[in-house]
Amino acid sequence: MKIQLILPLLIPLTTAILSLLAWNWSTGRRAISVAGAFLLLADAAWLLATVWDDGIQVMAMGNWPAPFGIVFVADLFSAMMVVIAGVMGFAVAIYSLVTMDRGRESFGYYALLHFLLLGVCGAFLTGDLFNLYVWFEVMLMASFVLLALGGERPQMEGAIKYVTLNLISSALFLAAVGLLYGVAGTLNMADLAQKLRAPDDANLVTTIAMLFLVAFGIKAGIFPLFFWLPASYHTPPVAVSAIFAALLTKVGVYALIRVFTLLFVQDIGYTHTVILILAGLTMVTGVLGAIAQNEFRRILAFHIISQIGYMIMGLGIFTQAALAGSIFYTLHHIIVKTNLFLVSGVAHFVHGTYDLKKLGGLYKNFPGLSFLFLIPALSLAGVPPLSGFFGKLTLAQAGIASEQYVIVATALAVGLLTLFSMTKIWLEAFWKAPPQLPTEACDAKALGSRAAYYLLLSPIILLALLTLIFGFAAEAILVVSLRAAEQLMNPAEYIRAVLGKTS
Amino acid sequence: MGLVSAVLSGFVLALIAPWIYRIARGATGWLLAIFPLALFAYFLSYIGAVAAGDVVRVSYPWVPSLGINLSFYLDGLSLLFAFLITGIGALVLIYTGGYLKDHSHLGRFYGFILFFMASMLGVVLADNTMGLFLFWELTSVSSFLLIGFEHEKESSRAAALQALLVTALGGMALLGGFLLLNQAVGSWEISELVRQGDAIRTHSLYIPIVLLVLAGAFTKSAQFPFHFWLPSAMEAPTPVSAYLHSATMVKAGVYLLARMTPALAETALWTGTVTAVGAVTMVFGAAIAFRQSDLKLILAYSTVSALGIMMMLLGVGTAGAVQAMVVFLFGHALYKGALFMLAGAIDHEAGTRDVNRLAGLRSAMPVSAAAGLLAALSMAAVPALFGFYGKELFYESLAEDYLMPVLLFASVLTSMIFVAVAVLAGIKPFIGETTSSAKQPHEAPISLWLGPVTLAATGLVLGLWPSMVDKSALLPAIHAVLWRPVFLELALWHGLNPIFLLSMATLASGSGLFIFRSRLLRLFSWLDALRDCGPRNGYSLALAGLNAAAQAQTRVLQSGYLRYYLLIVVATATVLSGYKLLQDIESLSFGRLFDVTFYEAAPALLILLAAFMATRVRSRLAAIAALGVVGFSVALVFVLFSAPDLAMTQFSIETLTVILFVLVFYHLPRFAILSSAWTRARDTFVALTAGGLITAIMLKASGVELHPKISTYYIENSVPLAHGHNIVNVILVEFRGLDTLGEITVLAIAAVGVYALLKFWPGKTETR
Amino acid sequence: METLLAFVVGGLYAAGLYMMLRRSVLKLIIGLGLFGHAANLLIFTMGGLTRAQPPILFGLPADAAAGVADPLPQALILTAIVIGFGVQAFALVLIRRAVQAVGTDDLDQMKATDT
Amino acid sequence: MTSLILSTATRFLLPLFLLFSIFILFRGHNQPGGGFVGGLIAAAAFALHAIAYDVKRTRRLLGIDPRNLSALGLLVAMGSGMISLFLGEPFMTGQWLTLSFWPVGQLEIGTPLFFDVGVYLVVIGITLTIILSLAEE
Repeated sequence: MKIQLILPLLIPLTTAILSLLAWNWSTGRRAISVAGAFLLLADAAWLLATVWDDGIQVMAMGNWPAPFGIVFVADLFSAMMVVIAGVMGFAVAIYSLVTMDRGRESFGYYALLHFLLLGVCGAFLTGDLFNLYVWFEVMLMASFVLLALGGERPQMEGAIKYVTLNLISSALFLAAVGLLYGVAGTLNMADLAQKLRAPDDANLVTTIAMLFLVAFGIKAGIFPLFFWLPASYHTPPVAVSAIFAALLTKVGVYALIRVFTLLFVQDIGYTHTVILILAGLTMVTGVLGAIAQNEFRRILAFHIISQIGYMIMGLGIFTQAALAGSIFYTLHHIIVKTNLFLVSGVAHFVHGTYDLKKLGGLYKNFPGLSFLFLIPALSLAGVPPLSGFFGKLTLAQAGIASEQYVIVATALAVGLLTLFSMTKIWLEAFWKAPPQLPTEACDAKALGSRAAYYLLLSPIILLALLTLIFGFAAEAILVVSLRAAEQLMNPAEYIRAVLGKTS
Repeated sequence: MGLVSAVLSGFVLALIAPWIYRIARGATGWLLAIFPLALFAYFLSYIGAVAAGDVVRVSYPWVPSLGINLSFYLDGLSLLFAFLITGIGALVLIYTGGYLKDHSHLGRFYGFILFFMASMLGVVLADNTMGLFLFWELTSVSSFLLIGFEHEKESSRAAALQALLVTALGGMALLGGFLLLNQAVGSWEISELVRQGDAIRTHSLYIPIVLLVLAGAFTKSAQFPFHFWLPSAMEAPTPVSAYLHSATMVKAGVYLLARMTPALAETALWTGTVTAVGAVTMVFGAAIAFRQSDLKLILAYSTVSALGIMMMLLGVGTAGAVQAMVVFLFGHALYKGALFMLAGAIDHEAGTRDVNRLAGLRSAMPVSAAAGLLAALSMAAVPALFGFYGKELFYESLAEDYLMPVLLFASVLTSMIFVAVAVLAGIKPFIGETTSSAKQPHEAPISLWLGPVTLAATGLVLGLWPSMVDKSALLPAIHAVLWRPVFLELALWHGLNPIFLLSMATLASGSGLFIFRSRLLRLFSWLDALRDCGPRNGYSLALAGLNAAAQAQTRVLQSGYLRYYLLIVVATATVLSGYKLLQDIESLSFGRLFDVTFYEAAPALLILLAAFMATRVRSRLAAIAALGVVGFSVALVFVLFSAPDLAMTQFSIETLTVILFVLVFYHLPRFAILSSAWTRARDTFVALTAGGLITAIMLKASGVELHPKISTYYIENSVPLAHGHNIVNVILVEFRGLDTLGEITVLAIAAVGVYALLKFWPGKTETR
Repeated sequence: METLLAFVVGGLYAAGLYMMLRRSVLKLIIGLGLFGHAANLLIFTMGGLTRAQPPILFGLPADAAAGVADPLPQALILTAIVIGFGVQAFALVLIRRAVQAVGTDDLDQMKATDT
Repeated sequence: MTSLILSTATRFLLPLFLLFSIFILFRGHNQPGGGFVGGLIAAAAFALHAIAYDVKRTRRLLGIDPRNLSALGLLVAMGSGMISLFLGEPFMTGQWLTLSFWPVGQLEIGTPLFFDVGVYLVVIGITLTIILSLAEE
């Protein structure tokens, strides 16, 4: 029994409960939050190392054997995702110390942050389809509250769309689980994989698979299901935007990859082609949406959509290399996009706005921050040797090897457009002279002390470093991604780990 | 290892350059110049070996999973470029110290320019296409940062963006080309690709490969119609123009095509495209250069033209043409670098770059005047200066093939203009009567004239003794492109052959062009009307079109209307899964429709009725009540079909929900009918289709049971293993206890949310 | 009965969807409620219907145990109901706040956050 | 909103409701019932109290902030599952203790019961949080 497999659940849950109980003790809450986030990260790294060394890890909850009880399964893909969730949780927990206002802190912000991490980690680790639904709901509920916390009007309007569309997704998910249970009589994913491998009625299974595609597609923010994202991501405080950008859509991507490698491979001529087409459309519509924006955070929000296209692209191509590209890309994107949101938050802190028209002068006044922005921005655009380049390269190479030239061309062209909108931010917010000199209140002094400024920068530096590592040491990440993709492409290992005997 | 550190150490130095500047201040340029000079000496140590035909190749695995190595390759071509990069680089660093003296961002500038230098070295030394691409993109990025160096100027930012977008467009194409090359031959290594030339040329991907690689080269080397970014890039400080935008970076495209010649050239596609594009660029650039009056723009367009010449020669691709290309390239780097630096020095001293206003600076700036004279004569290809040889070989190579009279004619025309432009940019500012200017000009400080003087003097010395370089530095470069032994001996005097006569005629008529320049310009002033339909406008239009398309798309998709979002989402789900279901719709099972008693059917029908009512009623209380009826009827169904726990929970939850609904919505107005009849009809249709789909799937699925359900396990083990008789409860707290843990977590979060929403909002100042 | 319930579920989805496509935010949440019921009934139906044999073994002879209703869908629905309740409670209060903040329950007035 | 009949009735009903809720909670393992329904009943009792008197008095009667109650419930539920971890068994493995009350019979006490108690507490906590804060609006 490997305790590190269950700790990604227990640590955030305990942290969240303790933060709730400490509603009257501000310092305590902050300390608990940072400590909890750090422990989660440490445990996630431990888990990844274990999976790398000893293969897929399984824990049967309550000691009830699969498929009857709920199992937690950590293969390399899920372990990597948990690690990245830990990194993000840690970065945002620190960032929140400086940026979060007192009101939100005392109304449960830290508890919600860790509830969110709980849902995310649960979703990554569970090996049971209905249990996945439950963790989705935990994550969603936490995100609903985080989004609405503060009760400002834009938050309310954004939250209504966010909540509604995500509830539609949940309803579809639930219905699809019900249908699948009716057909296959089980909920354990490994068991389902076995039973759906050669179904008598592939069309029915594919029909249900499409419901899953839409349900997870809404969460992942793919075309044409992404509307909730641009409507809401720019409304809450930036730390919330950042953790949303880091993890929410990625859970959808994770679920898509999981079910469309493990469960629904009966009719890849239909399912994965649909996915590939949607991937291309997602890239294009997302990046065009970003080009149309004139606000720092809105540009970033639309770019999430565009980038989701890349993550799905590998799934659509459906080869080991392509999936490895998807995994690599997902990890890279989480780091980079979160970092960009964090930078936008600093810009907001300094100038009190996200509007590119009103921003300016950051390059002159904050050179360090400017270069810290350039790293993730150029990485997002795929400039070598940063992480994004290797992600795109892996995907493009896999696409060409499968002779999917159209999607590869699209991916490369969208990279160019991404560069365009990143330079737009750079030109406006960083290079341009500020429309008016920052008032005393909005000046760097607004950050409180120098120490606070550096504390604010520290997660940005951490993530920028990770971006560099993902670039320069791309091999290490790729090797793990390739191995993870191999596990996904050959589910036998997964099934054996969960169900014991082989099929 | 030497090559690797030669490239990478530049990046390290770039990182610490701002700090060096903080300490060394005014001496920084001199200090930093030691670095490229050391590299220059380092490369010099290879010259013998390379001339003897050796190549140096080092390779370290970098991303072996993708087959990407950090591999570098030094042959004659790389070496020639390395000399230019490090040699001119040293001069530019010194020049920068004078030109941008006391600029507040000078430290960053040094960093950027060193960053560029290292990237450019990487481009010419890389043996791996991905390595080449990596450095290629880094030169674009550093060029972006340098063009936009005066970043508070709108025009600088626009120029930087333009240069970046155009070169990145090419970069994207180039990446595509390299990917296809790898697909075709299975290697990223250039040294391998050039060996596989025949396989590539016959591969089915050859045409896209060539077009993509050419697109990369043409954008980088400012070929028509992508040339426009280069003149715009003159927004950059002059050291940048001299270094990146004339001597080195813009030659990267030429370098690339030269490098890829053994792999890709010698097909009609290649020859035709490269020659044609080069020739058009050559004439076009020269013609526009002639019309300019800004010193830097004159030089920029003449650079475009010169790049066109090099491209055209590569396209022609004969031994003579390649010889001419290499010699011309070398000569061009010398004189154009000098002229650019001089332009900066003149601007610095006289306060203007307008050639019409500049005159008579020779007495104030004698050293610069001498350098200007030498550089201009070299550009005009006057014998005894190095520029002369490039031109001679250029004419010769075109003349040796009598099928190219058009090209030769165009070349002579271009060369004439070169003469005129050379005089205009390098000589005219120094001669004639001093004009009154805002500033009293002085000789520039040594840092500003050292560069041009060195380059111009080199042009003179090598012009007199070309044997110093022809076999040692130029011939190996030619060999690297041609892959076959050729002979090169540059001599000042070839005898009175037709080519020499043509050169002299060019000089004479070019001087004429200079003398009659203003009259000619007036004569052709009607051409100004064409200015607004060039590729630059294509760029603006494309950008505007992109923005407009983006706006339009976003307005349509991200409309803000939640109901449209819902419609799209539901329609997507319906279409995607309905498509598959329709493929065997006949197998729906209606079998158990009549297997129903009245008291079972009653709650079912009640549900339908209440749901229908909910959509019809106009009072909110009635709607809530209808929802409640649905809930209670569902509970009844649970009762009827053996689910007492469910029924109990459903009853209590439903009660609670209705109470909450009433509490929350007590004060809301009646529903108004807000949508038109058409909208309602459409929504009804969509809703019924989606509902029908779910029904159809259920009907189909209820006829299918592929596997026995796993529930028997729970029924059998509930009592003995889990100590409970209520199996549902046992599942909830034991078999699937984790679900329940998640479930109560959701509840707890919901409570936090409700509490926060009720107690904490902008209207409410009280916290906690 | 399964067939009948299939139509009931489809009808519930249709009604819920129609409600959500209206402009009133209150109708939206009623629609969501109908969706929740529909999903629960769907799972219930798909699990197979059993009459008058609840999965409670208390005092049941051993041989009768095999015929009891499938307890697993019931457990799933129970979880779903409770989660749905939590979500709905939150959504209700959210909508109340939104209506207060915007001053109307018309969803078309709540599109300032999109472009 | 204070009606004498209601408040008097509540005074008797409240303990009855609570007892009944606990009965439902513990019977859940064998009969319809369980932590969830039990918690709802208990919450209903306090809600009734709030209607009969006022929210402030109910909060005082509770003695503990309902938000803390739900957090505690979560802690209990999670903790009951963690016991097995310390014994080297997977999370939430049921640990059973058979207590013999001779001659009355045996009582089986297991961690799942504590889990259900956690559910019970959470449900009381959240229901009261929602209802009481809505009532305070």
